Amino acid sequence: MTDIIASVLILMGSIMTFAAGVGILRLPDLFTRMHAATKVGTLGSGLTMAGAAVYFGDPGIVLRCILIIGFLLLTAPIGAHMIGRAALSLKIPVWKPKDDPE
Amino acid sequence: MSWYLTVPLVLPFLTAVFAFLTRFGPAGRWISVIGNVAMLLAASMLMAKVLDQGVIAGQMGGWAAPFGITLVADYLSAVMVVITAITALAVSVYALGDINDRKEHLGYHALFNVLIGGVAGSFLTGDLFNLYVWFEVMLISSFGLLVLGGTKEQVDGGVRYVTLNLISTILFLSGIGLLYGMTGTLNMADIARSLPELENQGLVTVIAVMFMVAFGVKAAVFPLFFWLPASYHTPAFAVSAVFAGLLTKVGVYALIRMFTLVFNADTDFTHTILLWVAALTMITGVLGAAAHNDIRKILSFHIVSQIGYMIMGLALLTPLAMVGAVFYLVHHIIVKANLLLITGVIERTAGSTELAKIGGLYKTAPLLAVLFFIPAFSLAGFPPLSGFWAKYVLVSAALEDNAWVIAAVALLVGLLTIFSMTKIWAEAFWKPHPEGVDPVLEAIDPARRWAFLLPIAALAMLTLVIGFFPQTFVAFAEMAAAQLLDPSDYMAAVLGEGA
Amino acid sequence: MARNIETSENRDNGLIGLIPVALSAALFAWLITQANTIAEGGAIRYVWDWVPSLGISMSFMLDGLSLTFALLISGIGAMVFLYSRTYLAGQEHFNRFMFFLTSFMLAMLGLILADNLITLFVFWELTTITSYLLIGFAHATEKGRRSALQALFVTGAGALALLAGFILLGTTMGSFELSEILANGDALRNHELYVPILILILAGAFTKSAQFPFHFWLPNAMAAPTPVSAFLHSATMVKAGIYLMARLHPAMSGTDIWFWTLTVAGAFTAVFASVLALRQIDLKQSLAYTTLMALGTLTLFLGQDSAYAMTAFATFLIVHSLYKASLFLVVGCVDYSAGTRNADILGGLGRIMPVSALAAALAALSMAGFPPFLGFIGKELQYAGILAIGSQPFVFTVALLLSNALMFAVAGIVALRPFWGRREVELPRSPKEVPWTMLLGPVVLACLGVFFGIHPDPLQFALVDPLVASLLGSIDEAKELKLWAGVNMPLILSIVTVTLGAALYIGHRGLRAWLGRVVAAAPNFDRGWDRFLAGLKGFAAWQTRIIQPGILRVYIGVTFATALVAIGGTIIARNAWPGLPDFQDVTWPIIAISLLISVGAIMAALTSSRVAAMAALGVVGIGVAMVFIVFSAPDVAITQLLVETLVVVLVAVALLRLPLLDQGGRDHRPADAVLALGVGGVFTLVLLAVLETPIDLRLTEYFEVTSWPEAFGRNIVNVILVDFRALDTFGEIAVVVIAALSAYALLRTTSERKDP
Amino acid sequence: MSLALITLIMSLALVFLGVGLAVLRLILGPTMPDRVVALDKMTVSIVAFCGLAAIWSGDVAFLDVALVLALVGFLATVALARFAERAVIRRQQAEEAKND
Amino acid sequence: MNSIILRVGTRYLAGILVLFSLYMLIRGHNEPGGGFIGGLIGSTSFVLYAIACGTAEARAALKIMPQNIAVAGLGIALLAGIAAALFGDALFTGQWLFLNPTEDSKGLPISTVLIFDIGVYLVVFGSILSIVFAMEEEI
Amino acid sequence: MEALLALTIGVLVATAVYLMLARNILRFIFGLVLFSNAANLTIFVSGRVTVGAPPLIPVGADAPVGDVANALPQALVLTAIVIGFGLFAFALVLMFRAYSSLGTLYSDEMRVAEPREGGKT
Repeated sequence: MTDIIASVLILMGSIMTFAAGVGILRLPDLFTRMHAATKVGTLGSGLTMAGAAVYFGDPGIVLRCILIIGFLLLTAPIGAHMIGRAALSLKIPVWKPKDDPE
Repeated sequence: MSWYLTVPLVLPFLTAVFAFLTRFGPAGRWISVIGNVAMLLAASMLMAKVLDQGVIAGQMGGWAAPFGITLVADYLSAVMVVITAITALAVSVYALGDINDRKEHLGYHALFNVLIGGVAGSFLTGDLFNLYVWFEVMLISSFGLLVLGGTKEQVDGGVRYVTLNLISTILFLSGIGLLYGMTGTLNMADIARSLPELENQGLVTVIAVMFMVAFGVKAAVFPLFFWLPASYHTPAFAVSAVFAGLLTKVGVYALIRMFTLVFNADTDFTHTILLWVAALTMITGVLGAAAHNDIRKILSFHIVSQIGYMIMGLALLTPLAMVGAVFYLVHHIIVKANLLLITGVIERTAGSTELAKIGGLYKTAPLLAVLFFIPAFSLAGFPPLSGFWAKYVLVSAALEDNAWVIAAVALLVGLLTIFSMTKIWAEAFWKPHPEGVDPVLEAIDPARRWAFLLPIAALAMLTLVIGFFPQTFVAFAEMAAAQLLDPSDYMAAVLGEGA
Repeated sequence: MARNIETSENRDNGLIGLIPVALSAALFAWLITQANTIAEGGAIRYVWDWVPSLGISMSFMLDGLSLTFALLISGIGAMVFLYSRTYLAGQEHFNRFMFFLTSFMLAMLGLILADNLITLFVFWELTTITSYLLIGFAHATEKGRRSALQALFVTGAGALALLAGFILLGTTMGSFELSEILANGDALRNHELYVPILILILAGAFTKSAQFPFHFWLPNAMAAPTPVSAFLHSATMVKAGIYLMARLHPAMSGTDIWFWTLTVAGAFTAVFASVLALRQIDLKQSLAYTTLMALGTLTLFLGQDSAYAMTAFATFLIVHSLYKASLFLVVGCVDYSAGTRNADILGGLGRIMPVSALAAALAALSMAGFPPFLGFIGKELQYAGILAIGSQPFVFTVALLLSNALMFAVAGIVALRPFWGRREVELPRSPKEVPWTMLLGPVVLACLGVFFGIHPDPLQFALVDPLVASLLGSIDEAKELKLWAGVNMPLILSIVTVTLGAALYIGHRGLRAWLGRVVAAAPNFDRGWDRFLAGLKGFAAWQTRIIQPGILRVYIGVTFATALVAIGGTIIARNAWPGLPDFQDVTWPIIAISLLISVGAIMAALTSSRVAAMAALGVVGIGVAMVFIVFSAPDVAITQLLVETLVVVLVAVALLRLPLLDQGGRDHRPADAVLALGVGGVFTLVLLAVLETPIDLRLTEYFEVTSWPEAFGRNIVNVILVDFRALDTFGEIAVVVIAALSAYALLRTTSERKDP
Repeated sequence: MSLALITLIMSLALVFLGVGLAVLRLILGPTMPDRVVALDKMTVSIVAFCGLAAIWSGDVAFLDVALVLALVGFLATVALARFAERAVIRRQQAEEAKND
Repeated sequence: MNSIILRVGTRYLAGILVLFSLYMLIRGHNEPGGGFIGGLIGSTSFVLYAIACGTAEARAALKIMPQNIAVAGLGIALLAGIAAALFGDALFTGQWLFLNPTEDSKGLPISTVLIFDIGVYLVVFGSILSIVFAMEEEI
Repeated sequence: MEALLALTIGVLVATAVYLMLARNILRFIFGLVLFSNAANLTIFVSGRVTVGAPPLIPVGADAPVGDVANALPQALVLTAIVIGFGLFAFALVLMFRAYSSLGTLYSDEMRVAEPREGGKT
């Protein structure tokens, strides 16, 4: 039973990770891509970790997985926030691709 | 027993730690001097022990070889450690005058002593990866010392020095990895034991050549020496003295160690390459010296040239040639370090190291003239100074081995060495000062003067002693050479009698 | 010699100046006491094991040959020291000068007394160094420095050849002891290495003794003060080469190559030098060239092995030393007193300086070879010797005749012109007779020439016989020295010499002008030296520009190219190719990771955006970390990721102050790509080959079984780090600390900001 | 082949594909923050990868890698983002200085 | 850096990172971790702090000059190695003391090896911070 | 497995060398990072690789259970990574300093330590 739950969680997580990849490639501008990367990506990794926690079932490991998810949730927004600020100050326009400021 | 080996290695690091933590007071520099005195004592005790017992090995952490790290001292290692301690002491005394407070606050003494520790570690270790680590210790502290002061020249020289040395380091590291992949061990004696059992001996030669390139950069041989003349003239004099004396010699030591102990199978191939390298190194180095007109640049190129002599000894691989290589190694460290120390005094009295801008030292600073004369003519190989014996032994080894070309090259390079030493002598000492000043030693603050002159005089004295009474040293070099050519004692001491 | 006579007059340098005089006089006296022993065929040896490991001992031997030289050196030395004390009174660095001169004399004595090749060489080089310092006495002038360097370089070059010759000789003969080598001459002459040894040793001897074509340094070395010239260039240093040839004569002579080399070189030098001697205006230069002539003559005789030739050699050696030292000193007196040495200006000094004039006359007569001077005996023997030559005696006789005649003329110029005749031009200084300390030397030496001319017996007994004996092996070989041997061929030749010489003297001014034109057209060795030096420097500068161009990318390129050629070449030479790699066990995640790494690396290499490069490095770092994860190295993976993060942080900080990549111009060349691919390929080849060998895991197995029971740790990697290989880790943290300190120091030294 | 294994392989493939797509974005750019985002996404994906590796090998040691990465990985993003932001300010300052 | 989100986040994260680094240090002998990893993680906490609040504040929070921490760490590591001399062993021979040994476990281990690892931690921590701080102050 | 990694290492080395040969010393730094990674991987691969079995000893056992990865190269690589980081940090600072005091990142424009003939710097 746990195996199935774990498998589902892992698969979901992986699909999310993949979706994040698709998003980051396909979405038209930085801000949307950012969302795909941070939100979906974090969710994907988090789900995978949850799957791992279920798979192992050992309390110590579960704790570890919870910590991982917690840390991801704590740090990912900060990273996203910083990228957003940078994009803002770079005056990257919404929806319109622009030349590399480099 | 193992503490005889450990103390000379550990002391510089302890000294570095304490000197760094007290760097804002006057205590730091004295800790450095005292630490180096102690190191000399420890090195001497190690030497006595080695003379008494032959090769001694100590298993660090109490783990038997080849599992732990083994420190080994045979004659060559022991003498190198002693020479390192002597040089370190001389330079640390010199630094009392040469290094200003600013550099001390930035950690000069820590950098210097760690450098010495790295050098001592390289000489003492019997483990290949450990050798890499000590090389790195040495390298990184030399980086720091080279650019300490941060002038444009230093930074530019530093870029050259750092880039090229990093390349060699990484080659060395990869080589270690590959050797480990072939033998499964890192202990040099153990590698030496297992290499002949390998099927693919051609591959062993390939790895050997890889090490040759890596160490070749460190030792500054042709055509890998660029970093040396590009950077050695830039740092403080105390620093360039210790660089000139010790750093490249560690590369030479590593070459000697690896190509006698480990890669001693395909000598027809490897040592022929070394012989060519030696000849070209000698010639290009000495011509470079002839082309320059700055004392430090001249001396830098001479380092290259003289490395060639040591490699020549190694390349010939006869007992006498090895005697020559060992003798040259020891002689050259003392003399070259001393010459650069003197250059510092020249700069302080006459105002520059560029020959065109200075002069008149012979007239008004006779003591300095004498002190320069001894190492300079020793370097040029005039008898009965130490350099003569070094060159004599090497040339006779070459002639005995019917290696006419290399013997001729060695002699010719000796002649050109005379040429550039007399160039310095004639320009800096004989020629009147272009601005009409009479440079005098008294111009240096009397409190610092003795700090400059004492180590110079001591090293010059050592040169004279080696020159006039070479027997002890030659006999010692013979024992060292015999040990190098027959590593069975070394291997037995490291791996235990059964191995 | 521009000295101020007013300040230097009547000032000598206290008692210190007398120490060398006393020393050399004492040595001379001691040597005299030994003369009897030597004359009876004995020899004195002293041996001290210097470097027994190399078979080198500090051994000395006093026999006929060395005794003669030793007496000349110490005797003339004493005179010269006494002379210098006055001559150089008040000079700057007088004490240094005397020290060098004394050292030189001792070195010279060591050289001729040495009984070991290496000992001999050591002293040989000591004379080179001390003479360098002596010639460079006038070091304030460019010319003085040039002459000193020239002398050092030429003799130094010869010395190195000599060293090689000695080493070969010693190893061939199995001993460096001269007495043993000399006893085995036949073995040497028949050895296959005889010719190389001979060439090398003669190279040393010829340079030291200024034989053609190495002669040019000697006249320049006259830049030294006159006492130095008198000492170095009459009796001592230049004779070192002669001594060496004489010393090795018993072991090496008797072959064709020996004969022809020495005879031809000697004869040519003699004629060549005496022609040039006539050309000189400076008295000292004239003497220098006559010294060359004498050296040539001595060499010529050493080429033979007849008893006549040897006796002639011995006699001429002594004669020459006596009169040449005397003449040099007299020239010094003239210079000291009149302030010039120009032969064209000087004249009529005889009345003012009668004693000098007398000494000059005596010495010059000896030099010219008039009876009853010793010079006459010498010349008679010379002709006797030359007539005894086995082949082509006529050519050599003519050569000798010519040079002797020229010598006669030069003797006239040096001894007559300054003292007799009229002075035509005002002298720089009003001359007067020099103090007795300066006169003693020339007078005594000149008088000895007369004394021995009239009474040759003591000379014969004490010096000539033993000398010839040490050359030929028997005490009875030497021919008798006598003034009158009846009318014979040598006498006739002597008369011809005198006639020709007188003619040359009378016509010497015209001759000189003509010679000037000839010489100007001939190749000039002295200018050749300048060209050689310029060429050497130019070549050095050229090669250094090529090899050390100061461009970092060249250095890096050469370093990599060397690695490529060396390693790749060895693979080919030693046939260390790997077999075809086996990709069967490869799984797709590994392929994916490899692709990731490769893509990241290639992107880093090709991008021209800094951030893209940085991100690409991040990709590589992550990819490598994934390798570590897949292949079960969690510790390493964590470290890799952390380090990667910090790398990015640091680079991101640093880039804020750094410019964009590729500001103008392409950064890479196609050759770079070739080299890069080559190095990468070689790396792969070697690694593949290494991976084919089976690995020995005994270290790891040991760690696995001892990690917990003995080192109390379950993480084997960490146990290795902190316990099994703690010393590595210690060194590693030292690297980290020092990297931090260095970086900090580097950032702070040029910064205006203070330490926080 | 068990269900768990199949899911695992599939998951692994998906994660790799995700990473690959992020790399593509990294190469394509075009702006600096785009690349930073891609790198950030990769870092986060490695956390998932570690989790999968842990399950694959049954060894929890890989979770430690994930733990560290989850905690520290964003630092690179922060540093790069700050760089992007400051670089703009610097360039503006430089231009202003030039115009003055 | 005037970002409130970053600063607030840092306030929590820095503490967590330091604690976590110590945890990694202590458990390093038995599970992934150890002085290097601990030191690296520990240093990131202050790097983050410096990025968020500036180096001046980070230095103030650290109180000791990072170079001194690094060098002291080197000294501690070395002393841990030399301590073996007191027991007559070779350099870096681990000396173990087990507190409260019981039947099934050897007890709480206190060892020179741990002290050595602490030295490593301090070295890595101090070194990285001294470089990063100095670099930060340059721009 | 190892063979593929060997190829990857080859790519890393090639790109590293290519970067190091550039005139811009910042590229050298990037190359240095790649080269270090290549060397680390070389050591790692030389010790042969094992999938999915970290060298840890489970609680209760005296030695690792089953075949585990070779621990020694891992320790070496860890050491090498940290050393490499130290060197990298210093090199970066040096390049940084070189730019701020010499005003260029192009190595052939740095002519202070080895000035051109004629003294132009």
